[in-house]
Amino acid sequence: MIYRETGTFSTSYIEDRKLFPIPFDKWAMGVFLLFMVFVVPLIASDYWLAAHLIPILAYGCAALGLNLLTGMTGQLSLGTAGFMCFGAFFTFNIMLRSPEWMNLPLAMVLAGSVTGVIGVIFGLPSIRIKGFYLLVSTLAAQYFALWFFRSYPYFLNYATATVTLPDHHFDLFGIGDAFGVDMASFEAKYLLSLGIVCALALFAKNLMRSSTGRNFMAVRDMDIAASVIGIPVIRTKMLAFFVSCFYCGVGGALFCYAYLQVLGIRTFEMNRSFEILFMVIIGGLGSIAGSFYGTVLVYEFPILFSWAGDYLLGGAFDTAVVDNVAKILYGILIIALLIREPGGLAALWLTAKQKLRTWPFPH
Amino acid sequence: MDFDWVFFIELIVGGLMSGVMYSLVAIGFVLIYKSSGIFNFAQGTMLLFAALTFVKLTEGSVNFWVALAVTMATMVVFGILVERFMMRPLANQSLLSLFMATVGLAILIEGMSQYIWDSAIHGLQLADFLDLALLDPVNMTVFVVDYIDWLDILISKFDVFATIVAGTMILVLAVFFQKTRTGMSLRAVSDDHLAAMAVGIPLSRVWALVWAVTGIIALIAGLLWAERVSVSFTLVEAVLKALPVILIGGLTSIPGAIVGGLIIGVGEKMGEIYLGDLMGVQGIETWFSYFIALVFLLFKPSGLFGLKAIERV
Amino acid sequence: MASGNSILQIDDINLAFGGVTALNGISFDVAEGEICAVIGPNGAGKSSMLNVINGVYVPQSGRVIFRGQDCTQMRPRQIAKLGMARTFQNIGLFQGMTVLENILTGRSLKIRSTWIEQGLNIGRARREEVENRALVEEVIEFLHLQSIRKTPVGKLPYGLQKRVELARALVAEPTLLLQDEPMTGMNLEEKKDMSCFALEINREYGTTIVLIEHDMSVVMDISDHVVVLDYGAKIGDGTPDEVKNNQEVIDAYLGVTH
Amino acid sequence: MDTFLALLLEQARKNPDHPALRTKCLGIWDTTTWGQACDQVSVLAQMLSQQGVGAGTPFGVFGPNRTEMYLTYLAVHSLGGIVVPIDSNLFGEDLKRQVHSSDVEHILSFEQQHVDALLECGQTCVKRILYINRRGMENYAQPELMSFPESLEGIEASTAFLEQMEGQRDPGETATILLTSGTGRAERPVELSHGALISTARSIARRERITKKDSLLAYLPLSVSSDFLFSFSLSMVTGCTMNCPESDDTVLENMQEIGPTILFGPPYVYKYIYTHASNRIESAKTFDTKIYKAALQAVMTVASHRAEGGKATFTDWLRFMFARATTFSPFCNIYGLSRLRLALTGGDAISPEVFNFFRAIGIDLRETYGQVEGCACVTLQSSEDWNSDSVGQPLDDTEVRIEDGEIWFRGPGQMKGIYKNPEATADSIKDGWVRTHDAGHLDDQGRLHVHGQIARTGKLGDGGAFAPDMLETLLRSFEYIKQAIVVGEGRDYPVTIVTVDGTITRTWADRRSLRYTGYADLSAHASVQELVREYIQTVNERLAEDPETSGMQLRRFAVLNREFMASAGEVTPTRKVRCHEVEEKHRGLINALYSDALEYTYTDPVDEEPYTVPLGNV
Repeated sequence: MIYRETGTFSTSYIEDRKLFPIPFDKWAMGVFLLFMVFVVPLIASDYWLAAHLIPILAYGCAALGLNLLTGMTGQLSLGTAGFMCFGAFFTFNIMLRSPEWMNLPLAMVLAGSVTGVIGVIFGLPSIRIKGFYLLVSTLAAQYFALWFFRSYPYFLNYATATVTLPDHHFDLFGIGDAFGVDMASFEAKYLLSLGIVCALALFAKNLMRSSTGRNFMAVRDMDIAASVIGIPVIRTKMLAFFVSCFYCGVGGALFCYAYLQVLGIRTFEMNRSFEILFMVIIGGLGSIAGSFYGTVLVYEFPILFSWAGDYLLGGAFDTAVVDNVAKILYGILIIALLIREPGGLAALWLTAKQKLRTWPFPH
Repeated sequence: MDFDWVFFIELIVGGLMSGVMYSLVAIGFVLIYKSSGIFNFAQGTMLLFAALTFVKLTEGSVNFWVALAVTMATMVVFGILVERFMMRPLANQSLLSLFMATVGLAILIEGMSQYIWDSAIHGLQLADFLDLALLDPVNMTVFVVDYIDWLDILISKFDVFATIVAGTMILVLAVFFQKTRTGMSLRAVSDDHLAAMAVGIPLSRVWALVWAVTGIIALIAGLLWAERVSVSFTLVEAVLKALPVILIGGLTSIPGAIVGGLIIGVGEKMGEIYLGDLMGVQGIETWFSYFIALVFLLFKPSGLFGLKAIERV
Repeated sequence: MASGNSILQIDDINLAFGGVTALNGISFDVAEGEICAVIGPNGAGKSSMLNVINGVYVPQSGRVIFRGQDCTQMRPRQIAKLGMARTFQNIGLFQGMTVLENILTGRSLKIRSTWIEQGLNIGRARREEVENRALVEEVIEFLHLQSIRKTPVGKLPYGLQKRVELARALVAEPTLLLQDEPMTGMNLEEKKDMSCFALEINREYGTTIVLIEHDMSVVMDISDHVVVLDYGAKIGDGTPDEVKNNQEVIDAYLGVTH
Repeated sequence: MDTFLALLLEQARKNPDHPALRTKCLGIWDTTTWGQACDQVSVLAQMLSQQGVGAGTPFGVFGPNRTEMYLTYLAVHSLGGIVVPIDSNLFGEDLKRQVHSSDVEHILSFEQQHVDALLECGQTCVKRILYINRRGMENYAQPELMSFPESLEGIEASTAFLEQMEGQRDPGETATILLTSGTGRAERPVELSHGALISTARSIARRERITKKDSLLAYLPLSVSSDFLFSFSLSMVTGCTMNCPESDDTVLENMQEIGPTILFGPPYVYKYIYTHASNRIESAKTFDTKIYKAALQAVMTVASHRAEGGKATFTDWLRFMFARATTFSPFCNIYGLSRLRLALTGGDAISPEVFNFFRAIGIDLRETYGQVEGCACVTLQSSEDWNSDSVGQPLDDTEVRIEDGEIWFRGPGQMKGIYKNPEATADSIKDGWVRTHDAGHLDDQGRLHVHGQIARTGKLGDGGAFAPDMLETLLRSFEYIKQAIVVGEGRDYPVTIVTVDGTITRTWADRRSLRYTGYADLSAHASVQELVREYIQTVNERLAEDPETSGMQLRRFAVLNREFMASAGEVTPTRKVRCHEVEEKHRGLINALYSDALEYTYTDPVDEEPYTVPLGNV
């Protein structure tokens, strides 16, 4: 009864290309966004913003990036954290070394673009190398990034290990002073991240429903056929790398600026790449919304689990045990999910929705 | 300055040795990839698991051989379980999701091994066992670093030992593949699952077998690695190290794995010392091996020994 | 309606995989606006021939001349740019997409807007999407695909998938259309439809069609010109009737099939 | 002034920006407002008058339901011409007959297929063929051919032209010539005037308060009188929107998109939805099926209460509301019935099961009785009437009377006569009353009950009563039986030929994992025979209850190797079985049924294939 589709028809191709063909979806999305923008900052405590919402947004951005590359274009990557690293460091350096008028979003875009270019460089081998062989290239990116910033302390402003990010970096065109708002407050950071992530998600969505997106998927599904019908396979791959790494870069920047508030190399170790890979797998390869579902689950799962552990067993176990059990369940979850539904959470959600739409009928 | 030849040769030998270590890990990969086209990411954690199990057993003052036997048994059981609960249900799914599954498996094992045993770092005095187990009769400790006069270089006997082990293992496997019936069917499976099933090869059994064998290899590799880098999470990284090795070798060939191992081993050392000096930075070896691999792959996209597929449309 | 001047010249093509010879000195011409059928028993090298023509394989020797240009060494994409489209023997559709999306990919050569415009969904990008959609819809109507527009291609029966693939080739507005066994695995009715489509396309858009068919009977009545291959060699070339009465063909080809 | 032209101008004046027509074309609903419609019609009209279409010219319209087609109706009307809609699937002799029967000179066809069909007819009275779709028409040189779009080039829209034309129009003019469905008797071309159609449409609109806000789906073949009335005339009178589906195989889909508020469908449409739904449910998980069954139970109980005029208990009522909210409102959504406020059926008897089902799930389904002779609608059921056996009261100013069992009617909606056939006209219009050739009776509330065609209601050999139509309706109400004819006139006992519903029987068979190659094979399958036999037995039991009907029990049956087909002339465009055709075609089979043979082998004229039809005893 929720999905009332009767009487929804389009009288032009523009209309037929709407983001949300079913009115209900449109309303749901609208309400959700309004809630996120206006209600959440008011009701959410700093803890919630700082420890849940902001990191989820940051991760989500990177996950989306990886999904564009692996899910949409079928190019496997283990270098996500590496690219995030580039993004974060460049943003910091741009903010640090550029004049007053420079501001964070712009810096992120610039840094993201640079990261994108680096991504393209590491993506070049994909011209000749296919499938798992490509892992080597992305891994190279991962380790190269870490090594690079470790060996050139210049980029860390000659700090040891980490630098704390100064608050004045957050000020946008002096809005802060003008209205006496604390732009470094969690609310501000949250809204900033939300804005950026929403914009990027929308961009990705548009991209995927236009010819570029179709080219991505074509290359993923059958690259010979793609080249035969005149899709520039190489360019498409490179573009995928660029866009993906742009997103990862921005994600990295958000991760440091909005979430950790410190910049350091150890943030972007190999296992971060895996974390994000899981987010994408669990969320659903090839689904934009899925990237975020996955992020929420993967990020919240250990927290919930340890919380449940403490709550139920009154801290009977030490954290190490809980972590390990979490890991075990986690591994099982992934395998189970792949067996039950290779499409991930996104696919599960779609089947559920389909069920709603066709109820009382099976199909 | 004049070129230090001895040092150079030592470097090469050392490189070769670590190459052997890599190939030890790599073989496990190749085995599974050959038989089921799966890129088994869990290899590293399997190493860890095996080594850890063994260590804890021996720490529990179990006799060396018993411990070894028990661990082997464990790995076999493990292999069977994996086949039953992971491979079979995933039988006809995309290679990507199979790969993902192994990644999941990796976490599972990691968590498990650290849950069952603890996550502390263990040193493994394999040496002691080896001494009293097999080398006392000859009365010498493995770890005496020997001086080979005709080459006048220093060389670690343990590396030699490792090399021997690796060599024998490769031989065994080669024989296994070429001669035994199971081995043959295994190769058949790798070539074409459906066809193999059609001629009545029990796919599931073959896979179970492969995973079991891989488990055993993991054990051996694990022990040898553990000797150099203590038994801890770093073992998992060994896999990532082995990655370029396999890829150079070309995923499907065991000799490939060996050659790849040697190339990377040597290349890394060379890069570290000479290129490092050139650039005036340390630690390039963290990524240098991948670059070597890349260079090779750019010229031979499916590895040195990998089979080139003709694209039929 | 075959006019004299030839649009495609195959000149002494030799192709081998490793030691195995797939094509052995094949040469034939395809006249502008004709329907040319390349027939032959399985393993006669028909598909290889097609792959050579549109650049998937590069022959060891010989030349392929399309609209006066030597495209032997060109990549498939460049050849597609010259106005050649094709369908595949075992369907080359993008399984992850819907019918509509699949057909739209056929337009990608004509896209002018940049990815940024598309991402922002502004101006040119928006316009192009609409234009292409309109054009695609024409073809959808032509091939009667209205009822399956939004179904994922994976869910479709074989016959329909073939039709979708044809649609995808058509929206590229090719001057030469290659069809690789368009009718295999179809029932008689579907085969009839398929050959009707071939004829209509040829008449409507004046598209030259080179189609490969394993089963001789189907193509004989729709093609103006038949080339017969066997074991990588050309054993017959001419009008359907000539070929039908060519003794060698009867022995080699019919001998094999019956 | 009651002419369609007048109505058009009025609509264009009153609500120029309200959508008049929508056609799904190239994937989107291409919409025409009343204003645009008016302009386009003026253009068309000028073009047609140049072509020599004038007052009284019969103008053929041959193609699918599309905006252009309906606009052409209006253009022809504005010139005083006569619209002759032709079923888009006609070809060969049938087409020729129709063209000749109302000597069409100009014809608007849609695409190549139609043009070919016309040309194949060889020498006809057609002087000019317009075609809309240019595709494939390049190499046609015939002089009579002309491209519709090209012919319109350079003509200015002028409402003035239409207004001037309006002056010359008169409600008495013939608006259209429609063929009678030809069940029972041979088809005859019936002349209907503007006045008749409009007043009929008006009185329906008045009764059901139909406004311009409504929207309806025009999916029945143009040649069907109910399309002319319930789609075209109704929207002209009320200004509501008429929607034309994209193609025959997307009707359901398009219906969901549009969500019409008013729908006319012959019984087969409702039966289709009914069986289709139950079929889909069958394939669901047992749990879901249970829920559905329960919900159905809930609504049905209340429905039956209503039918008997009783009151439902409160709990029943609660369960009823719940079931509707949770199960049947989604159900309606899936079949695009959510916005439906008036569902009409007619042209044939609808089986009680189907009728009750739709009433129960909250669709206001009404039966109508009508004939081409009476603009397709003479009586209309009221929504209080929960019983499917009556077809309701006559429309305003329309009277119905029964003369020795036959139904006669008189009113503003009656026909002008049979085209160019005074005798036939005289025969069917006696001192102002039109005969229907149908038997029936009026009940105390003045509701009409139809028994079937006079020609078919007769006596069995033993002189017992025999009402084949009633029997057929009973048989058809079994979801597996798609069509049925019963013969027995003057024989000792009635027998029947039935056809089973392909899709649903297949699923049934697959669930029982029966092995069969195709429809023919399946229909001859022992267990299908058993299925049908069992049902016929239940029918017989029902008949046995009433001494009136106990004599009509069926003794033997045959399940035909294929469904009755329009292309074989066995069913009308609205899928009503043409009994006499079928009886002629299957004479041999019927005789076999009256012998004691257990099977009958013959060569089916449709595909020249030999088939063996098993003959069952009940």
